[in-house]
This record gives sequence, C-alpha cells and structure tokens, in this order.
Amino acid sequence: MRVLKYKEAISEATVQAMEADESIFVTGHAVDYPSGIFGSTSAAAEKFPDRVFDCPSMENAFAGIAVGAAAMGQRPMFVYPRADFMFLSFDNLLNLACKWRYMYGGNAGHVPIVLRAVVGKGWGQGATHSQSPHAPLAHFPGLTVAMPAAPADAKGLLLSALTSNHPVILFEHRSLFDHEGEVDEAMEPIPFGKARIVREGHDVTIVATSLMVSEAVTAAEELAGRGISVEIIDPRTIRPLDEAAILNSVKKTGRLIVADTSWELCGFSSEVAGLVAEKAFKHLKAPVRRIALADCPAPVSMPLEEAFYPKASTLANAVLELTGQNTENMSHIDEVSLFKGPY
Amino acid sequence: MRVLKYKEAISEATVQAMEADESIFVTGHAVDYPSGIFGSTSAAAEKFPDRVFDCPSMENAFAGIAVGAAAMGQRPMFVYPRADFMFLSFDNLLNLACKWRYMYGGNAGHVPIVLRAVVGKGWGQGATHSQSPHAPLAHFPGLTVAMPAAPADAKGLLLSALTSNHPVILFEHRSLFDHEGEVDEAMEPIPFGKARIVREGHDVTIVATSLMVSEAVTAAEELAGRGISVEIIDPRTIRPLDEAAILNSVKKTGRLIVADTSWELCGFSSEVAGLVAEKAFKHLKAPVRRIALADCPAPVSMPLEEAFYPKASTLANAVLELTGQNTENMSHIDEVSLFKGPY
Amino acid sequence: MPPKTQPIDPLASENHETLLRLHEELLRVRHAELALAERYKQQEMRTPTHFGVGQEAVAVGVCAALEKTDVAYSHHRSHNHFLAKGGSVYRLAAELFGRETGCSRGRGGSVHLTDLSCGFVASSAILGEAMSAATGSALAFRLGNEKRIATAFFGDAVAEEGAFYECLSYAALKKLPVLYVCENNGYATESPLSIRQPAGADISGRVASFGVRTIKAEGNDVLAVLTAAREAVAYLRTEGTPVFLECATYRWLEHVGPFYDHELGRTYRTEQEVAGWQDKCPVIKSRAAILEAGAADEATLDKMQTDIQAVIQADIEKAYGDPWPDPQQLFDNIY
Amino acid sequence: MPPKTQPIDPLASENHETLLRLHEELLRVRHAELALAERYKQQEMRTPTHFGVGQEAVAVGVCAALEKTDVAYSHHRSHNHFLAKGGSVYRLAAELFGRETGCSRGRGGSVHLTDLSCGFVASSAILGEAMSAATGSALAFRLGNEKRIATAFFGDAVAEEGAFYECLSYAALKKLPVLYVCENNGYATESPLSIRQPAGADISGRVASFGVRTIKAEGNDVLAVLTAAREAVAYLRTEGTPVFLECATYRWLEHVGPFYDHELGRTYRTEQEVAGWQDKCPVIKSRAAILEAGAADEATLDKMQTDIQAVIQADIEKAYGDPWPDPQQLFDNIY
Ligand SMILES: Cc1ncc(C[n+]2csc(CCOP(=O)(O)OP(=O)(O)O)c2C)c(N)n1
Ligand SMILES: Cc1ncc(C[n+]2csc(CCOP(=O)(O)OP(=O)(O)O)c2C)c(N)n1
Ligand SMILES: [Mg+2]
Ligand SMILES: [Mg+2]
Repeated sequence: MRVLKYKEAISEATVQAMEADESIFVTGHAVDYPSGIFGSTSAAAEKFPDRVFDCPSMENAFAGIAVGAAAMGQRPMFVYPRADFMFLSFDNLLNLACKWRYMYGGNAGHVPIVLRAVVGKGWGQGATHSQSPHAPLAHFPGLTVAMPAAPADAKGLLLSALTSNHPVILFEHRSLFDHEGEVDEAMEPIPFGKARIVREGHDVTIVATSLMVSEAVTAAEELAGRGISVEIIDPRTIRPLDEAAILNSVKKTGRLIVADTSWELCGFSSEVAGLVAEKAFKHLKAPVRRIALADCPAPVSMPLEEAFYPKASTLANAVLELTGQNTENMSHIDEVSLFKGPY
Repeated sequence: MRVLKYKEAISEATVQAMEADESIFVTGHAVDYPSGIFGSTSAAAEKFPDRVFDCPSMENAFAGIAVGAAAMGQRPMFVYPRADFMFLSFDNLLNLACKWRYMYGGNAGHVPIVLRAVVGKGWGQGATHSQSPHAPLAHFPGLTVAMPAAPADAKGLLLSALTSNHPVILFEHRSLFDHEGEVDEAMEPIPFGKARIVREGHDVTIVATSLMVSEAVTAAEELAGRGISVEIIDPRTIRPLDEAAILNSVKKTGRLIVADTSWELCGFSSEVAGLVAEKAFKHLKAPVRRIALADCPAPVSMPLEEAFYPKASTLANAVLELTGQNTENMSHIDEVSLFKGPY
Repeated sequence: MPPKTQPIDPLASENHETLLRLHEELLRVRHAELALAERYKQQEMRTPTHFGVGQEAVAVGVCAALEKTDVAYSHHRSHNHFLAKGGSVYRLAAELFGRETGCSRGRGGSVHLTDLSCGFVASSAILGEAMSAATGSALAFRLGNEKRIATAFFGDAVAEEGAFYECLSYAALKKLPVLYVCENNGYATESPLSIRQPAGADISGRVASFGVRTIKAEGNDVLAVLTAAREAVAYLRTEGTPVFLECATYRWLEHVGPFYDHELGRTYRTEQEVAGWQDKCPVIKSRAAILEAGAADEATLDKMQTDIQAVIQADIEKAYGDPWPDPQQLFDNIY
Repeated sequence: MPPKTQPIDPLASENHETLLRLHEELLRVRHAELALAERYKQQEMRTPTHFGVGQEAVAVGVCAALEKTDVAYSHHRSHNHFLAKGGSVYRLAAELFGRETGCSRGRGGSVHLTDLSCGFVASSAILGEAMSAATGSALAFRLGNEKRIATAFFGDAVAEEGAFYECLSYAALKKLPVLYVCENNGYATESPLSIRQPAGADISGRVASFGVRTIKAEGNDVLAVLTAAREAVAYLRTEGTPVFLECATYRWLEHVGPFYDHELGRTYRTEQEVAGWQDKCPVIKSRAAILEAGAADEATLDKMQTDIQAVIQADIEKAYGDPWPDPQQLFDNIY
C-alpha cells in the first residue's frame, strides 16, 4: 500500500469527500492559504476554490453558524489552527450542536458539523497554543471526539466525520503531520468507537492517544528486547469509547497504563483507569498507571518543556515499574524533535 | 450552632467578606434584584449598593474583565444564574485566568477572581439549564473548583474563595439553596483540598459531590437499618482533590462508589475511580462503581427526567450490589421534589 | 436599494383580506399564550416558560411576509414565532406538558421548539445562538444558490453578546440572506436597557455601522411590521444581503412564568408603564383598524375570537390527554 | 469634550527634546526587534514570535503620552508595546531565550510578557483577551477612584471577535478610563482586511456607534500618534470615558518569524506594497523631522543609533548567557 504523511492523508480524505459530496465546505482562518493548515487543506482549496474559504476570527458565532448551515443540509468543516481557540466555541458546541438532535426530539434533523483542531507541542508554543481539550469535550453526550494517531486513521476517521450525521471533533497533533504510514487509496471510513490494536502483547496494556501512540510503540520496541511484551491499544475515538477493546486487552495482560496528551485530573487517562477498575477489576494484577502532562500550564523554556511532556522513556519506565523491575535512564529512546520554528 | 439555609450561608459569607475587604465587588446578571440570585446576593446588594451591580449579557468578555480588575487589586465575584452560561467564558477562564500566575512566571501578580455558578435540576429545566461542568474545568491546572454540598461548606468555601489569591469557581446546586444546616457565625474559611467525612462507616465508601451528598446520606440511613455501614466522603473541591481522604477511606472499606452530578465519561466519577485504581488498588475488595447522569442531554418531560437523574435509591441499590446482596425497589426513600416553577 | 415599500392602506378594500388574516393570526397567538399561561398556573407544565403576550404583532407581521420555505429561529421567548411561522398550538401545548406528541417529543420544553414542516427550525435558550444558527442557514442558502431567507427572532439583550456582532459582521461580509428581527421590549428580565447598553447608542445604529441595512417599525402595529417586513424581504430577495428589523414592543407578563409582575409584588416596572403599553395592545389596534376600514363588523370579530379560543382549548385538552414519553426511549436520538 | 490637541510643531524649539526622546525610543524599539529577529534565525529562541518592525511609532507615541502608573496590555505582537512602556530589552531577550531571568521567567515566551514595574501588565496570545483585561483594569480604577488609565494594544483582526464589542459596550456603559489602541496593519496573518470585514465599514465607525470617542492617527508618524494620544489621554483624565485610537500602519516581516515574506516565497502581498510602506518608515520620518527642525544633526543621530545598537547587543548577549530555569521548579507559581 502507498505511504502517505498524516497531513497528506487528511488532505486526501478532504478532497475525496468533497468530490463525493458537494455539500461539504471547508472554512476557518487560513484554510485557503498556500500553506493550507500545514498542508492539509491546500489541495482542497485548489480544487474547490468556492468551497474552501477563509474565515474571520469569530470562533464563537461560527460554531453556531456551522450548526445552522448543517441544519439546512450543508456539511461544514471548520478548522482551528490551534485547538486552544476552540474554547471560544464551547457554547455553541456544547449547548447547541451536541444537543441538537436530542433536544428537539429528533424532529429538527441532524447537524453534521466537522471540527478539526490542531494540537500544538514544543518549541515553546506555550500555555495557550498546546492544549488538547478532548476530555472536557468528550464529557458531553452528543459529540464524537476523535484523535487520529496515524495517517490511515487521519484519513479514515475524517471520512467518517464527513459522512456522519452528527457533530464530530478531531484533534490532530501537530507533531504527527509529517509522520508516515500506509494509507488506503480508496475511501474507507473508519467507524467511530472502534479501537485499533496497534501492537499485540501479553504482559502490559498501554492505552495511548494521539502522539502517545508512537511514543508507546517506541517504548514497546525497547521493552521487547528485554523480553517484555506490550500490547498497545489506540481507542481512536474518546467518545464513543471502545470499552470492549480496552477491557479485552486488560483481561489478557492484567496490567494497564494509560498515556494521554492532556492532563490527568478528569482527563482521559482517568477515564480509562476508572473504566477498568469498574469493569475488568478482577483481571487486574497490578495498580493501573496514568501518564499525562505535568499538572501545570505548558511552560515555554526548553528544560521545562522537557520536564513537562511524558515520552517514550516515561512509558518504558512505567512498564518496568509495573512489571516489578528497576527503572533506568532511557532517554536514548526519546525522539529528538526536528521541528523548527517559528510555528 | 445556628441553622441557616444554604442560600443564607452564601449570603452571609458574601456580606462578611465584603465588610472585611472593600476590594470585593459582585456582579453578574440580576445580582442586585430583590430576588438576588435566589436570595444569595440580596443582602449584599442592600448593604453595598455600589459594590453589587448588574451586568449586561457578555459572559465572554466579562471573564477577562474580571481578570483585568483582579490584576489591579480588585476582587471580582461574578455570578452565573445558570452554570450553562459559563461556556461562553471558557476562553478567558482557561486561556487567561487559570494560567495567569504561571504563564507570567509569577511576575504579573495574582488574579483572585471568584465565579459562582448555579446548577439547575428538574422541573424541565432541560438540556441547557442544568449542567455542571466541574470536571471539564477541573481538568485545567490553575483553577480551583469547589462544590459546596452543605450550608457550612457554602459559607466556608466561599470565604476561602474571597480571600484566596487565585481563580476559584464554585458550583452551587439549585436544589440545595433551601437545605438547612448548622453554620458558624464567625468567618471560618474552609481550606481547599480538604474533604469532609460526612459519615463514618466501614463497609462501603461513597464519594459524593454536591447534591449527591444528601442522596448518599439518605441511602446510608436506609442501609444502616439493614446492617450495612456506609462511609460518605465529600471532596468539597474537585481541584485540588483531597486524594488522601479518599484513599484512606477506601483502605478501610475496600469498596468504592462515586456519585456525581454530571456525566461519567471523563467526569469526576471516573477521576476518583481511576485514582483509587492507581493508588489504593491493593485495598480494593470489589470493582469500583461510578454513578452519574444518564449518558444523554437532560430531557424535559417528567418521566424522562426521573430516569435521567440518579438518586438515593440508585445509590442504595449500588451498595447492595457491591456487598453481594439483591437489589430492590427503594423508590420510597427518594425525596419528592417540592420545587415549583416557573424557575 | 429597492424603493421603500408603501405602507399598507387599511382602508383600501383589496387589503381587507390581509387585515383579517393578520387579525386571525394575532388572535390565535394571543389566545394560545393566554390559555397556556392560565393552564401553566396549575403546575402541570413543568418547563420554565417565557410568554410572549403583548409582542404578537412582530411575529405575525414578519411571518406573514415570509414564505413557508423560508426558515426561522427564535430565542427563549419563542412561542409567538413558533405559532406565527405555522406551528400548531396542539404540538406546542403537548411540548409544555412534556408529552411524546410535543413538537420536540417532550425533550426540549418551552425554550426548545421545532417544526421543520413549517420552517420553524429551532428555538434555543442561550442568548445569541438563534442568531448564529440563522446566519448559518443563510450561508447554506448562499452556498446552495437557494432563494430562501433565514430569519432570527431575538430580544434587545442579545445586542450585549459578542455573537451578535460576529454574526452581523459575517453576514455583511458574505452578503447573506438573513433577516434579523429584534423585539426590543426594553428589558432583559428585570433590567432596563439603560443599565445594560451605552446611553444614546441605539441598537439599529450599531447594526448600521456594519453596513447592514436597518429598518425600524412600530412593533405593536401589525400592519407597520408587515410593511417593514415586506420591504426587508423584497430587499433580501433582490440584494441578498442582511436586513435588521428593530421593533419596539412590550412584554406584559413576568419574564418567565404566567403572572403579571405586580401580582407577585415586583416593582422593577410600574403598573402604569404596563398599562400604558396594554393600551397600545396589538390586538386592539388591529381590531380598530379593521372596524375603521369596514373590513368586518364587531360581531364577526367577536365570533372569530370565540372560535379560535374554542379550537385552542380543544388543542390544549387533547395535548393534555396525550401519552408521556417512554423512559425506555431515554437514549433515543442522541446522534 | 476638551478642545482638540494642537499638533506638535516640530520646528518649535521647545519641542526638540520631545522629538529626540521619541526618536531614541523608536531606535531602541526598532533595533531591538531587528537584532532579536536576526538572532532568532539561529533557532535558539524557541518561541513563536511576531515581530513589530515597521509599527514602532504607535507604541512609542502612545506610551509617551502615558504615565508610568498607567497600565498597558498587548496581544501576540507585543514587543513594541513592552519596550515602549518601559520594559527592558535584556529581560525581553532573556524571555525569548527561555531563561530564568526572562520577564516571565521563561514560562511565557514571546506572546506572554509582563513587567509590572513599568506598568506593562501582560500580553496574551488569544485575540481579544488583552482588550478584556484592560477594560477590567479600567473598571478597577473606576471602582477604586484611581486616576489611572488602562491601555490595550491590538490589531485589526480583533474587530472580528465578539469580545471586542462586548468590551466597547461595557466601557461606554460604565464610562471606564480605557484607551483602546488599534494597530490597523491591514492583515491578519495573510488575510487582508477586505476578506474579513464588511466592505466600507471602517473599524472606528463601528466603534463610534457605541458612543465611544474615536481618533484616527497616521500610525507611522510618531508625532501624529503622540498628538492623538495626548488628546486621548487628556480626554480620559477629564471625562474618564473610553477612547479608541486607530492607527494605520504596516508590518514589514512575516506574520510570525524573522523573515521577509518574499524571502520565503509568500505572495499574499507584493514586494512593492512592502517597499511602499518601508518608504513611510517611522524611523526615517522621525529622523527627517529632527533634521528639518534642526533639533540635532546627522552625526548625533547616527551616534544615537550606534550607541543604542551597542547596548542592545550587550543586553542580548547578557541574556543569552543567563541560566535556564530549573526543571525542579516546574510547578512553581501555579496558584
Ligand atoms: C448567554 C446567556 N446569558 C444569560 C442568559 C439568561 N437570560 C435568559 S433570558 C435573558 C434576558 C433576555 O432579554 P432579551 O434578549 O431582551 O429578551 P426578552 O426576554 O426581553 O424577550 C437572560 C439574561 C441566557 N439565557 N443566555
Ligand atoms: C481567538 C484567536 N483566534 C485565532 C488566533 C490566531 N491568530 C493569531 S494572530 C492572528 C491574526 C491577528 O491579526 P491582527 O489582530 O490584525 O494583528 P497583527 O498580527 O496584524 O498584528 C490570528 C488569526 C488567535 N491567536 N486567537
Ligand atoms: Mg428584552
Ligand atoms: Mg493586523
């Protein structure tokens, strides 16, 4: 199969979906620039100049505008160059979009809006350009919250979003945009609520989201050399959550680590830990372990950033601890970011 | 000690704090009406007509205005007659207020803003007038999120908020406003991050928030008659969370139920379940159990509302299950709401 | 810009039918609200309700200028708009009773109404949302090359919310066929306009600064509203760019609930002020115009009213007898 | 309304000192930014940075009219304002290098600057926040009966955000002593104003519709900005109600980062357009005014520049040599 970059996979899904459905339009600040949201919208902008257009800075109203357009049969896709700007849209997302179908008893139709939000990390992007509010949003019934971690998922989940009947938010990690992977040329939507077993194993389960999936893979490779077999589950969507995939894995391994790209408190790592404590308790052989951002706003300075983000070595050591072994300095397995500023 | 209603306790704390500190001002829509936010601000409005004033409907900017006022030494208290309106303030709360001290390296001073949000329930208040977004907000470092469940806590936590150095959000459940309890006349702030052991017991721990505390008490009383001893922990603040109090209780009882006033997914019930699975795992004798809102938007119609909200009988039956006994219809212990509309 | 629409001359006989049709609608909306408010007092409608008594002429006048295929959105005080756009009293009443036959199947309550069959898309309880959604529907019409108009009804307080200006700016920028209808009743709950918005800065003036066309109409005069709305609609269909219609009017009952403020001892406005506006009652005004024009006589109008009241009562009773939703269906329609 | 402030006559000898002081500030801001941009290319400043080269006259002119006790807020493009309000190049450079000695101790980066000692309260990266916070500080001054002024600097794109209007409305309603300074540079990243805001509807016009006093000034002429700012400040100190100062200016470098757009092949604006604005360079303009007035000679001004550049280089080097924050202190100052 062909290898594509994550951003190319998003781009391809967008173009294919727009070819198939002329009610799709794409907007948000900078979507029609030559740089097209880090290369993910430029092809669509070139191909469909009338249906890919810039948007003023008006995140609050636009989320409601998207709802109103969707109610009339259009399929808006709105892109946030940074997920942090989405807080301004929370009212229309949480009080209108995600409740629309339910609150009108199914009688006001569907509002299939798609929101793509890019999650920043590193290079001093700082406290207001690096957040991933997937857990706060997933808390609310009526939304679908997806976190594609690989190019194939970026394509497949976006295709599902663009053909689904309800509001979908995708968190796309900026650090993944140049990651490569095999991607089907055909339009194959990936259903929501279906986890991906990234790697099979029998000693420890790591449930990881977004960028933490590749960190988990690095850790698992290192640990495989030491005879520890790690299973990695990527839930792909936070809501709906594929509980069965997680529970089945834990039933097999008896040990769980959850690695997330946001904070711990009331976050996704707690969700999975709680789920397993409720529904796979008798299979657990050891305490669950949550791995998340340090519990402070994202700092800018390099050594603080280093300390702030968990990485492959953090995960590998957590596995060692959980399997009763000594931890050690494993920073050699951590990727050195090649990302260069300014943005 | 004197008995006060919850709303009177809030009112008293406000007046006392304003007497002690003339930099406090109170605003938000309707705070200076004779009805004064269900009686909680009217006394302050009468006593301090210049420092309790109405606010236009501008929830977005006002959160930032509060920050800017606080940075200059004022202590704004902003009241949301319904917590649901707070989504419009999320940007300034999450990108500015809660990061202020950290993001400027401590060099830009403190922004001690206090936000009171009333959580609606029942009488068909419906999907957009009944939410409690405490978990989504608690996810973010830098905020304090408090949920007073009793009159004494309503007073003590508000006093802490009005004398603290950082942003504090209090979720006050509308159904609690007429609850009565002993309240100290003196100004005794209750520290954040300190749980209240509502009732001691040794069979099962119920960690309950806000209105669920009194539901838990009702359930515990019923169960006591059947020889089951329930310990009830009210964390009082979601962030910071008194982990020790929860873990100590579970170490004693070995069984945990978490009862919250919002949804389960990425909510507070998952947080506590995850916490215990991580840090008190070896003491757990049974799966933890999360009790939360039904996973849909709040419906209006009475029989649907009935099915939507967990109550004392839900908790009592969960305890029976967890202790290996048969569940039964216990609706007789559930309070019949005396609340009359329109609001 | 198309020429100003001529005021409707009530005396011209070709307008008599219009006068009567408008009056009938006014009566239907007025008496539905009065009957629902009366019934509301029995505590069987468990849903916070903002009655629109006194403000009917805006909804009726505007909706009379719209086609069925045009769509409308509204805010918390939405019954008038729901009914005037063609929604049924029966399904509204059923919604307030929380019945499965309610327009939103008892899920939404008074502030969340819908009836797509007549183009009433949705009302919503959060200030600003109706306006954003209507703007979005107008964007859909523009993108889909449809000749329809989207309308939003809302109150004066929305002009304090940022979403208001974001919508105006966007609709003007993108030239969207959206009709914004502001029912300026001078209050937000108990707060008069003067303590909420800058002195002397009127809402339409602010709107006009975006290059949006504004029209003011006497909100209690259904003919004046219809005239203004026709002008707006003609402009929207030819120019396709937004119009803002501001109508001064007045709410008779308390902000939320079925009582008069004085019945509950509220003093934020005087009984005289309310009485003054009751003298300018849109129904009385319409009736007087009809009588003066000789379009119908007193007896005909009286009968019209009693007939309508009877139908409304029957609708409400029917709704009351309808079944509750089945709790088994609590999870229907989440997606 | 106080009488219009007289333009500063550069030829009058009592103004020569002012001219020179302004020029010195312009040079300090300009060469700090140029030096930082140059250094930025070495990839040692790991923080997305929006340079203000070309727009200095606004910051310098406005801050020259303010007292030290007045406070200022800014948006993402904040270096100019930080420096002009009295912030040090050294602490700014240290912040960009992520050093413990940075004005925000390396926690905030380029878009989160502070220096309370000179009244620069905070810059913030999210559009609208600076304006809200400044409005809040003005509210604090009103409540505390303080005679201070709060200032917010921001760009033209903020006029698309709802918060902009919520602030204007509130400041006008409450009569707050807040000075809003809009640097209208015609672009938001690569989007020209014309595709973002309604045609013909200028920002000041919209602002004026709230009853807020507006003043326009030629943003590349530091004397014009100072004149306008003095007028604004006089009005604010006497009337105490908000003023909106709109300054047309132009950004030379790319939106974020140290390069010229053409160096990176971007075509959203032409090299001629940039060159045209470079001809209107505020520093050249100021220098010409000084020479024409005979307030100083070429040599003095050249020396002024080299002296300033030397100090700046020393500041940057000193900052570079400073220590990193200690990761042990990651959790400092959360509350
Ligand atoms: C965002 C938001 N803030 C506050 C409220 C509470 N609220 C409900 S109705 C209302 C007043 C609305 O006044 P107006 O828009 O003039 O409409 P009217 O009730 O006068 O018809 C307010 C403040 C709300 N529903 N939404
Ligand atoms: C709420 C929000 N939306 C979007 C952005 C992304 N953004 C950063 S700068 C910018 C353009 C700002 O333009 P303008 O206000 O004119 O300032 P300039 O950069 O021209 O100085 C945008 C859209 C943001 N920071 N905040
Ligand atoms: Mg009103
Ligand atoms: Mg600009």
